[in-house]
Amino acid sequence: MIKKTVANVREACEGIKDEMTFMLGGFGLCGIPENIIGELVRKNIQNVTCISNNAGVDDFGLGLLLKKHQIKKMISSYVGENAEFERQMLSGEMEVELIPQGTLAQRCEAARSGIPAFYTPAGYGTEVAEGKETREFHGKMYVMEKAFEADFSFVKAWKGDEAGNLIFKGTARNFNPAMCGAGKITVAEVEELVPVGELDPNQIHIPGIFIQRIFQGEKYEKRIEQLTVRKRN
Amino acid sequence: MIKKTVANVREACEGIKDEMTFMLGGFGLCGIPENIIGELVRKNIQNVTCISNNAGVDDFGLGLLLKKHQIKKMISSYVGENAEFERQMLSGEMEVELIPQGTLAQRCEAARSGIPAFYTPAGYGTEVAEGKETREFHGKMYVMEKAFEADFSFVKAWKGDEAGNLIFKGTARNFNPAMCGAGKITVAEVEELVPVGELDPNQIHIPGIFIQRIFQGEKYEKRIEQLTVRKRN
Amino acid sequence: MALSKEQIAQRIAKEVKDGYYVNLGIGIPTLVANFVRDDISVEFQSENGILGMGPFPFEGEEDPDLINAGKQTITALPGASFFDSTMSFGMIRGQHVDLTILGAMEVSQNGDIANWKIPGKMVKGMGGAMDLVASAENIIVAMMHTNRDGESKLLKECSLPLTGVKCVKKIVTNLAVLEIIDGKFHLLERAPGISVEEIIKATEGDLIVNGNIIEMKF
Amino acid sequence: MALSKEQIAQRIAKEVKDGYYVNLGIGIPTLVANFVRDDISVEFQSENGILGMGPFPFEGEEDPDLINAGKQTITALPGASFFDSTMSFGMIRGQHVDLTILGAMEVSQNGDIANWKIPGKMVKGMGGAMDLVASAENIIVAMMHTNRDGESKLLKECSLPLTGVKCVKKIVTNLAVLEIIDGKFHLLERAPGISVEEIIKATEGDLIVNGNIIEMKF
Repeated sequence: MIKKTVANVREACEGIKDEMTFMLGGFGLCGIPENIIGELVRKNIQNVTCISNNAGVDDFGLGLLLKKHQIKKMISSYVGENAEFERQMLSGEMEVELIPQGTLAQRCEAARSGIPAFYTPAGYGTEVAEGKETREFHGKMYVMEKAFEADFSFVKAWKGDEAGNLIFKGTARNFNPAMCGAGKITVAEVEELVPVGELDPNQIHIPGIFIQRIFQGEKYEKRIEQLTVRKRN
Repeated sequence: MIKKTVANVREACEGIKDEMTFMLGGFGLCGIPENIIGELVRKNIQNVTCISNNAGVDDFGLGLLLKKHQIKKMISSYVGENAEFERQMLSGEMEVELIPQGTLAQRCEAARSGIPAFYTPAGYGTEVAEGKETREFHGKMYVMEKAFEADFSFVKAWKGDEAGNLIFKGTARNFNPAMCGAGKITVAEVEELVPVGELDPNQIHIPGIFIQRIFQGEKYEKRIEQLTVRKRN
Repeated sequence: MALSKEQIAQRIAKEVKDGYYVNLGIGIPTLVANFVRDDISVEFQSENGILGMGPFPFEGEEDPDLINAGKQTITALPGASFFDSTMSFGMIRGQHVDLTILGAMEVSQNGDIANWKIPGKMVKGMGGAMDLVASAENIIVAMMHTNRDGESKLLKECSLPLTGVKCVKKIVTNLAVLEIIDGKFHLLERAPGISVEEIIKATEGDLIVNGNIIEMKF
Repeated sequence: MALSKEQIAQRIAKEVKDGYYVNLGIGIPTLVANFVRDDISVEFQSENGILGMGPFPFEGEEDPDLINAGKQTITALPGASFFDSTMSFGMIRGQHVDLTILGAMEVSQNGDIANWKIPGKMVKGMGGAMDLVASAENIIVAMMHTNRDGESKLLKECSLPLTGVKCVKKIVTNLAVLEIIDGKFHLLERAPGISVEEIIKATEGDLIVNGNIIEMKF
């Protein structure tokens, strides 16, 4: 068994530098690598490009990096719910590339899987397809999309073991699996790090081969963005 | 919940016809849809095209269809271990298209996922790439491969529920997940069909949306192709 | 009287058939779930990674790891499954989802839709909408017939950046139910008390009115 | 004396480094697992869908649902994981597997390899070999230096249908260890008791011999 454990978030983030490109898992605030984001803020890394479906909220998630103007460019599918983001984007302080959500996921998985490019119908005939090759298959038009290139993938899982094997929970899974192995180095933070042998090999969502460093996060706030409930009658 | 259960293998295979294209899961004899194959033999469907990594052995798996000359064309990556197969292929009685194993898997998953084509390095510079488009990305050459088209996907899982959700076991998983949803109709046979709610939604390998019909196989021989053991000392 | 948002949702719910997997967009589409007949089997997919989405949780039972694509806390019904974004959009692009219901800022008579960007003003992003409209065979748009200034949102051509081209099949607005056939809007039903003339006036695109247009009943 | 198959495997095992994920082909490569130092951490991947492959099961403990790519019954070590063929070849194409060891019928001096077909005679198929050789950065070929008729299998150009082009980096045969650099074979080591002249004679392709060639020790 090849051990992937590191002591803490500082060790996990060794080697990150200004101007790098990061992939970050999560959908809204669900399943985001909270502890790693905290470390990126603390280290005050500058001019980074972030590939992440969303950009957090003003005071949580990637919003924390935004507030400190650490982000040069965002590649996302949806950036609502963040006033500071909209301000920096509309003023031109930050570059933003908006792409379809399925394309975002597939470009991550393609990077992980050695597929340099693929065709998708998403965005054909829209500004998303401008400057991209398009092509007909079976009478329908498609856009050629390329695998992402990133220096680090930062993901968050529910449980993990020392071999780097990961299990996600509920809809906190989202973009995290596709990003595992998609960056040059993948760092996983988990809520619970268990000894090797405790996870059922049948139930592992992401095998440890895709993970270079793993650690148990110090704490998880897991903030809820839109609390919606039913009354008991 | 949308119910996918059918009573038995006969009902599960309704609508299959001569000249159709089938995808069949399994690697060697591991994880093959045994009961469905039995039904294909019984119904004596003729001139079918089979997309399957292997072709069984002389008296089990797809070998049973071969023996009855039901197969017009095989699309596979490896067809050793089957003397009758080699005979029909070399004599020209059966058409055979051999393709790289990873390409086989990805062409299934592409069909499931609405990706009409993708690029892979596998087979570049070999006869597999003849007549196919090739292209350079980042200084390396790739071959464009297209999604398969099939009438039926036949897969075998370990457990399944009435909603069509599937869980596979060990290396019997192999090509089965990629084929789910890749044919126009996907039929799953399972060793154990459980009531809805019994499977942990976090551990489902293939969601029921990809499955049109599911049934519990009458019996499973699960033959071992190469028994290799250690002596206890 | 023009339909309320709930009534638009209620009308769209009639299009949901037994055995359908349905993806509901944010806003009015989300409300459709409340009106689907309970004698048919339907499963809701949310593109962030759940099939078999249930109602909102009871107070105190919310789980931060269980949300829908609108980031709302939800529940999972028996038979539900979780999956990653890649598989989720595989379902969508691969046309395994039977019906997509989403909102729009503009729709054109050839089925183009715009709902993700107002240049220089509002840029929230397309989320999963571009994948959904480019892939789904069966798309229903839920929208207001006109904007706040009374201008039609059913146009000859969209003025805003497109989300997808030639993809919308059916539209349910606060005034009418319309179908798009051969590059024209076709009026199918009108809201209670709304005249065909009012609908013609509120529609900038070419509108075909054939025979007697039935009035919706609630 | 020329190396036995076990010795070829033993020599290749020295190339396996701490922290490597390794894919072993059928035949001699499978034997490599038996010779890897036990003070380093190595995981074996089998492309049918397991990482963390262990030794053969004890008699009576074999599981038909647990085999390797050679269809042999195996075991899974603690920390193992199972996955489907798509993910497995994602690992391979995405270069997450550090070392690939496989057999060959022919290798050419520019690194081409042929190992899947003898036209009109033997057509078993390429299995996962084309994906492996097209993707891996680090490929070692285990093979006999000559065929049964004594003809060299290390050629200027392959005569059989190719499995991959310009991909082989290192070759361990029953006679020698060779590296391919700039379109030529380079002799690195010779089998015990085998002379450089014998290796030159058994090699049809261009062979560079630089300085003193060390003799392998076992």
